[in-house]
Amino acid sequence: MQTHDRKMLVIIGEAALEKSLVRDARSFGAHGYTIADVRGGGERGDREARWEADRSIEMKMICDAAVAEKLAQHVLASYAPNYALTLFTADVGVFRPQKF
Amino acid sequence: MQTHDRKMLVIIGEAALEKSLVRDARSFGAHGYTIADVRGGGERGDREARWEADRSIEMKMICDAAVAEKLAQHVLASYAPNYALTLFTADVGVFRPQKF
Amino acid sequence: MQTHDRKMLVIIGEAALEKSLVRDARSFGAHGYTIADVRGGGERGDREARWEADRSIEMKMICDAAVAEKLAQHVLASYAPNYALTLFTADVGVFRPQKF
Amino acid sequence: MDPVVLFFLLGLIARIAKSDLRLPESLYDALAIYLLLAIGLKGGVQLAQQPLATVLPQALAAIALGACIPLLAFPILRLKLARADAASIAAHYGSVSVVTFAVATSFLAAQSVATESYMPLIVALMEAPGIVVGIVLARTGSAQRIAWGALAHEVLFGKSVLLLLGGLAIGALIGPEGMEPIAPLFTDLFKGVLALFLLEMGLVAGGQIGDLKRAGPFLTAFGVGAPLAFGLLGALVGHLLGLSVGGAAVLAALAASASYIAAPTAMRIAVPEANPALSIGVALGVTFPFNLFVGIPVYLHYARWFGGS
Amino acid sequence: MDPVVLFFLLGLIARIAKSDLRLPESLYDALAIYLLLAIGLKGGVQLAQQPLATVLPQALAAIALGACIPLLAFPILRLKLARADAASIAAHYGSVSVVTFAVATSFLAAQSVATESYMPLIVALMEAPGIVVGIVLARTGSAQRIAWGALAHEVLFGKSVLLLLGGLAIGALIGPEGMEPIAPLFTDLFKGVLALFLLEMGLVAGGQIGDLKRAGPFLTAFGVGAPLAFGLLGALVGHLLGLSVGGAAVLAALAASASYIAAPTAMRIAVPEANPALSIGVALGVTFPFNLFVGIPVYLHYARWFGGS
Amino acid sequence: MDPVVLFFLLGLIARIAKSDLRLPESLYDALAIYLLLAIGLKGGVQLAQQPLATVLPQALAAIALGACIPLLAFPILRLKLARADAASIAAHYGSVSVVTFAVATSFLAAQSVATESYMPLIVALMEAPGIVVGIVLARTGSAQRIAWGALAHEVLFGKSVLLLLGGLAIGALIGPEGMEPIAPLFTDLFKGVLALFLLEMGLVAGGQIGDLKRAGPFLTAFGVGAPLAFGLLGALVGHLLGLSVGGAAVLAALAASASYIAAPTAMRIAVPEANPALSIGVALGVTFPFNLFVGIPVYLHYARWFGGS
Ligand SMILES: Nc1ncnc2c1ncn2[C@@H]1O[C@H](COP(=O)(O)O)[C@@H](O)[C@H]1O
Ligand SMILES: Nc1ncnc2c1ncn2[C@@H]1O[C@H](COP(=O)(O)O)[C@@H](O)[C@H]1O
Ligand SMILES: Nc1ncnc2c1ncn2[C@@H]1O[C@H](COP(=O)(O)O)[C@@H](O)[C@H]1O
Ligand code: NA
Ligand code: NA
Ligand code: NA
Repeated sequence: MQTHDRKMLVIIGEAALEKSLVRDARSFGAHGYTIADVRGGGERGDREARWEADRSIEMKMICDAAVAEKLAQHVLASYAPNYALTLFTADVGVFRPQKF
Repeated sequence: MQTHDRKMLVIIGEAALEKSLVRDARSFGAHGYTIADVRGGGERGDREARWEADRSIEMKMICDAAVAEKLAQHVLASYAPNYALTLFTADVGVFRPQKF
Repeated sequence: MQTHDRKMLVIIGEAALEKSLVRDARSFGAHGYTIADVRGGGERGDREARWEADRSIEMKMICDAAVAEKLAQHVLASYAPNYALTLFTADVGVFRPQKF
Repeated sequence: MDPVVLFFLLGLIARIAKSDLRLPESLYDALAIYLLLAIGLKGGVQLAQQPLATVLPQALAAIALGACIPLLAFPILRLKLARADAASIAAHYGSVSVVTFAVATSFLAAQSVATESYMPLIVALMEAPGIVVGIVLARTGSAQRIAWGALAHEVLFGKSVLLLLGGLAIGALIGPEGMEPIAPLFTDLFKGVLALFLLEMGLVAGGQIGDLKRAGPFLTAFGVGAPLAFGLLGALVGHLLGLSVGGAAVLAALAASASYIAAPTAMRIAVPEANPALSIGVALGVTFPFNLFVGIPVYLHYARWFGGS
Repeated sequence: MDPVVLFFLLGLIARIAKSDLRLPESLYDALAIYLLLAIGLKGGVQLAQQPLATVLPQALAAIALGACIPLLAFPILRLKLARADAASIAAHYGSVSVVTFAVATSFLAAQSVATESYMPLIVALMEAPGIVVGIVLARTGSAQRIAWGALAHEVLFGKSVLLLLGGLAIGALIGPEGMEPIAPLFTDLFKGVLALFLLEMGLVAGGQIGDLKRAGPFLTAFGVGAPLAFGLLGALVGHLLGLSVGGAAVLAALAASASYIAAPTAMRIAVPEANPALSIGVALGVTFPFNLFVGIPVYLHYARWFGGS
Repeated sequence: MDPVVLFFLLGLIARIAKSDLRLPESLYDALAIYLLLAIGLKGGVQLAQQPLATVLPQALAAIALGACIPLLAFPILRLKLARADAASIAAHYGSVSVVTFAVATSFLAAQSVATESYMPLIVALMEAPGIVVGIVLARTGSAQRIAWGALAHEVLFGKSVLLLLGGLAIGALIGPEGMEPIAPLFTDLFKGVLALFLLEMGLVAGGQIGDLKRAGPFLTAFGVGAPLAFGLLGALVGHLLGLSVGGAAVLAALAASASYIAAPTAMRIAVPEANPALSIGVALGVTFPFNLFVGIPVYLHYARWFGGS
């Protein structure tokens, strides 16, 4: 069975961004998204998920390269200056190309 | 240290599938699996994980390409028609080739 | 927008290792890490996350290939003989190369 | 109307108003486990004081009632729906809602209407038969076979039946004195926990409104008509069994209620081609609130009517 | 000092000593939901026995007080901080800490000092105004516009306001008799749950010490001086409104307290360029413990002083 | 046998029958935190009424007892097991099970057998010594060094010791009057929460059966023989210390119990080459249920026997 190339854009950041990120993902044309609760640490210190202000999420979207690129650009410009945030992309293969 | 190429098959879907997916993974020859609780949205609407019927899981298996392919085919055929489900593969490198 | 190649090292293992792994990640030069609570199964049996001794975590670090390699080597040598543990790497692209 | 019902309303409003109020998933699970166990325990303590054999006719009748309801619901639902969807919804109505039972019991207590002590046993017995019949209906005339073994396991060891029966058994074994030290948790807090759980149910039910709109007026009408009809049947059966007015009203409420714990899980596995948005939408979005706000007092009327009082 | 405050100390010690003690996230959420709802319910039951119109002047004054505090705090904070940070911290102090309210109320009860029954309503009303003013301060003279619609929604349907007001409404509707069956959960357990929540707050506050050190002496001094000053203002306003000594002390504690539930969430979205480590560090790491250990008795002194007793 | 033990049985049956019943992880954590804190508080309130110095001999003897047990267990375990495994299992038995303590206490209370008020302090003191000795046993004659600093930290600030000692300290400081407002949570609910926790322990223990089968008959026999022997030792020590019959029975139960909160965590870090399936399998799969169903009454017999009554 053949797989089709897509991009997976992964955004790790403050839980406060969840609503906005979901809205953005939809408006930039991602067909879906998946979110997990995570904890972690980076430039902006440790985020241990002990209480509201300290929670982080990891959001992943599978989409075509163009959508991933535009969404990433928007997220970087809108949130990266002020929020704990990590972004990366990876190449993935999907089986149902029309779905993503 | 050299890494060895393997496939990671990732299945995101309804929590009700967990038992079946674990059974399938074993019977198709995956040596292991990892599951996280997630929420998300896609074609079949938003799944916010507020209660039982609304929960989703993300399951990943690292295996050789043949196992990944057969398992994916089975999952697509058995569950995709009736369940909220996303499948993708990615290339990963492992350090202990005999383990996967 | 251009992405820059990095490695993502993913470590899945017993929750008891969390503190040590975070310490190691820092001392080997990873700029950050993200952890999720997971459950799973492998060589060392099923880990269902029902209580303390039964919990697993998935930790991911984005770093350059050299750091990933050294960290992986250390983790394999220190923990793999005695702990339920899975390690793999994947290629990812980041947008802010100085961050990782 | 019981005061705890206002918590449901608060949850419903919060969800419809898109408030960020969200109960943690594990709290939902914990509250559900508590309620099932507490209902079982309370029933068990009372059962202990009564020879079990005397309950047999009522027990069998309850099982039969649960099995009949889907057979009645199915042909009506088939008018508009595919076989799998009709069968799945029928199964939800054949099974029972434990929270509806709890609210009905507490409503009757507030009205000083006595009920038979073994009603929690009836709840446990009525969980499964409707589900089994629903699955059979879905598979009749289809090539797919029913996994009877897995189904039997699900029915006997599913979370809700296990906790209800387990609680009943423990309650019967420990009796009133054994219950005393654990009563502050399992008895005194019951009503408050029920209120919290209804808050959560309101939040969940509020999320079904969208699905319901898509489902259309037929299903919404069914969600109101079915409890009224099955409640009448339940009250009649209760009357014929010689239950007290309170007992008949509870049986009516059980018959009128639709499951949203055991049935959705079971149907998702056994009849995956049924759309869960339809069954959960009508059970939780229409029938559950209807029973809370309107149905329960009506079922007491039914019971009084048959009871001739 | 209330015994429950020792639980805060235990949590603080555990965190500073790097103990592995950690309360599950969902327990934190569950306890917070419980406390908000329980405070609302208790207030509602008491409100039910009193014509609402008589509370209007106090309600308006409380809203005005909450709105004024950031205006007073902002210029002082601007001496050392960027606009966004000063505005965000000001917003935290304009809003209120529900747990500080609970501890103050319980301290006064232990001292047999009566308070007005409608104080929980005042808490709900004082949550939001300070936050709104803080956001306006942050945006004044800036190109960025305020999303008034989203802000209004946040203010009215944010978790804490919704639970407080929801609890108040339910309490008022069900009255004392309706409250009785749910009192074992929502009244009897209140103090114990508050103790557990303070344990968790200690664990969280202990984690702010590092941020605080980085923030420097100015902010630490503010964290002590602000509650003393705003507490005085609150006591004065309470006196002028004709509140009892207990009521004025509670209003002082509310004015002196800084929000760490509603405000951090709201400011993170509305003023993202403000550094949350500063505002949370001072609110939770300095002012919250200061109020628990020192402030609350001081505010009672204030109130007695104005009250002339 | 205490009624709460039936909840353990229900959990065990559910797991063995592969029921989908599963308590949320965070509920497990929350219940454990509650139990530790509640036991500490209760003990602290009673300690407050007694000069601490009088407890010193018993305290030292309990520490010594905890440290000796692994030394006795180790050579027997070495007959069949590798050094690390033998040492790790020995450490589990040297430490104590807080839930076994709670069930024993409640069993004795039901039998109207009085116990010394400071027993919760003894529990806290007996958590760690056995673990430390077990680690030393594992490392004796090995090249690996013990991280004494980390170990001391773990021992003093580990979750269970911290909550027990913290509860004791708070209880002692607030005394009976301070305890009153938080008693509805920490005292009245204790038995019910213990029942729920036992349900969860049953679910966990049921999962150890497979490991146990692999471990073979030697370890299973050890899991029954060890508590009987160490219980006898505990009762003897209690008698020699001049404890009451109840106190000696509790000390016997503590000696006979095996830790499954503190020890597994500590050993996993300090002696990673030990197989946790063995130690947890025997501690939780054999000794814990054995103590619940058989051991505790036996230890009371022991104590009565020594006590000559
Ligand atoms: N190098 C990294 N690898 C994996 N996750 C990271 C990395 N750096 C940051 N993160 C995650 O992204 C969040 C925000 O990062 P930062 O903005 O660097 O504080 C952190 O809390 C981590 O969860
Ligand atoms: N494009 C996507 N990227 C990431 N996750 C997705 C995507 N589409 C769907 N999902 C996830 O897969 C689940 C089922 O998808 P669907 O069958 O499309 O409703 C959703 O609830 C999401 O968690
Ligand atoms: N092939 C695999 N694919 C994905 N996850 C795995 C795999 N093998 C093991 N794991 C995860 O790694 C943990 C430890 O693996 P093991 O040491 O093989 O028992 C398991 O509990 C799983 O969560
Ligand atoms: Na029904
Ligand atoms: Na304030
Ligand atoms: Na022991």
